[in-house]
Amino acid sequence: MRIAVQSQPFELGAETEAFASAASGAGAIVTFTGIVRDTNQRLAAMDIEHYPGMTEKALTSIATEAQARWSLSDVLVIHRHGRLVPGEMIMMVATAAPHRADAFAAAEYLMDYLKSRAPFWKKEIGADGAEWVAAKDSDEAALQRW
Amino acid sequence: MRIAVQSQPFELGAETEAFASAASGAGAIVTFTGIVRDTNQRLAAMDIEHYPGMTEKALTSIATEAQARWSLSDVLVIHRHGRLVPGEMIMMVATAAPHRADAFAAAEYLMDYLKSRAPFWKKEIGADGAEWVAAKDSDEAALQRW
Amino acid sequence: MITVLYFAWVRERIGLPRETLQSSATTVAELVAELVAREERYALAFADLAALRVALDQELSSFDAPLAGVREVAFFPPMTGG
Amino acid sequence: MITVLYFAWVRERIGLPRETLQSSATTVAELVAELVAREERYALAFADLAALRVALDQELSSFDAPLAGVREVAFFPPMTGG
Repeated sequence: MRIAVQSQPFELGAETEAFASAASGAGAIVTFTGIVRDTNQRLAAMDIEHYPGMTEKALTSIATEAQARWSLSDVLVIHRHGRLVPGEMIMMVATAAPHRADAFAAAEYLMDYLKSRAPFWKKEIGADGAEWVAAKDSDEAALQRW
Repeated sequence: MRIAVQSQPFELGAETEAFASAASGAGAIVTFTGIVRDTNQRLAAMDIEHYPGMTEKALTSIATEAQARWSLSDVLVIHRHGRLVPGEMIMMVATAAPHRADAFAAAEYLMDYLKSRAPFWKKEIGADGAEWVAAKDSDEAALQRW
Repeated sequence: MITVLYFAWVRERIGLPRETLQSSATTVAELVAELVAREERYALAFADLAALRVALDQELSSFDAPLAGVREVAFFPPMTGG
Repeated sequence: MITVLYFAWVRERIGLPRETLQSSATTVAELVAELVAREERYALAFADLAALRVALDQELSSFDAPLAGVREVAFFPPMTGG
């Protein structure tokens, strides 16, 4: 398992390749990558605040729970903080498992919990001011399927 | 959309990076990669036979259906045929979407249909002979959730 | 003339990947009956139709489908890609 | 002495990211009441507890949780990572 919380960019291709190569015995690899999206051409930047210390603990706890629930050979979580611009990658998770159902379920679980239980807060910096992104009811509701 | 049916290996990292970079406007990228797994240390190789012509048509049709069902900015499917050894990557799919639920659902849909509706057949070459992989009831059953 | 293709263990049992033949069959099932009547290896390959799939002109189809206008028929076991 | 951390708009409303204070509060709710009584900016930040989350020593907790033994309390809005 590797959990990385960092301000610098990560290389999606290199991370994915390294993760897959190291996951010996796995038959299935799933990755998820989140990208800063400019929904209305007015987003200048996205500031991501986090809670140093708790962030790593929360991500480790979520990944550990995923490993307890599904048969996984490995888990990777990378999440950036600081200022990002549209098109930049915010975060990625990767799961390796003997079978595809486990790899998919664990990746979706990681994302659902990471969204609502890891201490990150997004602020959108736009042309007409800055605004904290509101948590969505649908994200909280997504936890109930697990 | 890109559909590739090929005997040569593909570079997971480079394909993933290129797919994500090209998917402008997407907020979520999901990839799935299938790897030849040697479950009991007795698998020497995996032969993958396919139906040239129909394979490309079937994969295109599955990807087109996924694009009709979910809001996707792009879809990639790469599937190898010929002889592979344990640890080699068999195939990958990638989906790009504005939101993560669509990217995940479409990737799982692509995998479920690709497994049971694209004309590929696997033969395991082992120390004590060769055997065609039997289709699993669970793979056919997986289609019923869509 | 119709082209018939065989894949995976169907190909191995029949001993060839494709053949072109003249048939008066009007459905897939009739074509199968003609083939089965030809030689033991065909009978062996088509012994359990539930274990087989058929594609007509590269589209999955069924054994009771008509053959009118069809140029390519393929027989194979359930797919195991991915 | 207890360390109190504020994040996101809670931090902005209160105007500082952290402070260390002496408190006789035995629960999170009591600590919030002490803070709210101090200054308007605290009252503003804690106006709607349903819109807030609390972590005790870096574990998510609840407003009725006891503070005995806790060294670090953090207040913040619902998380929006991913």
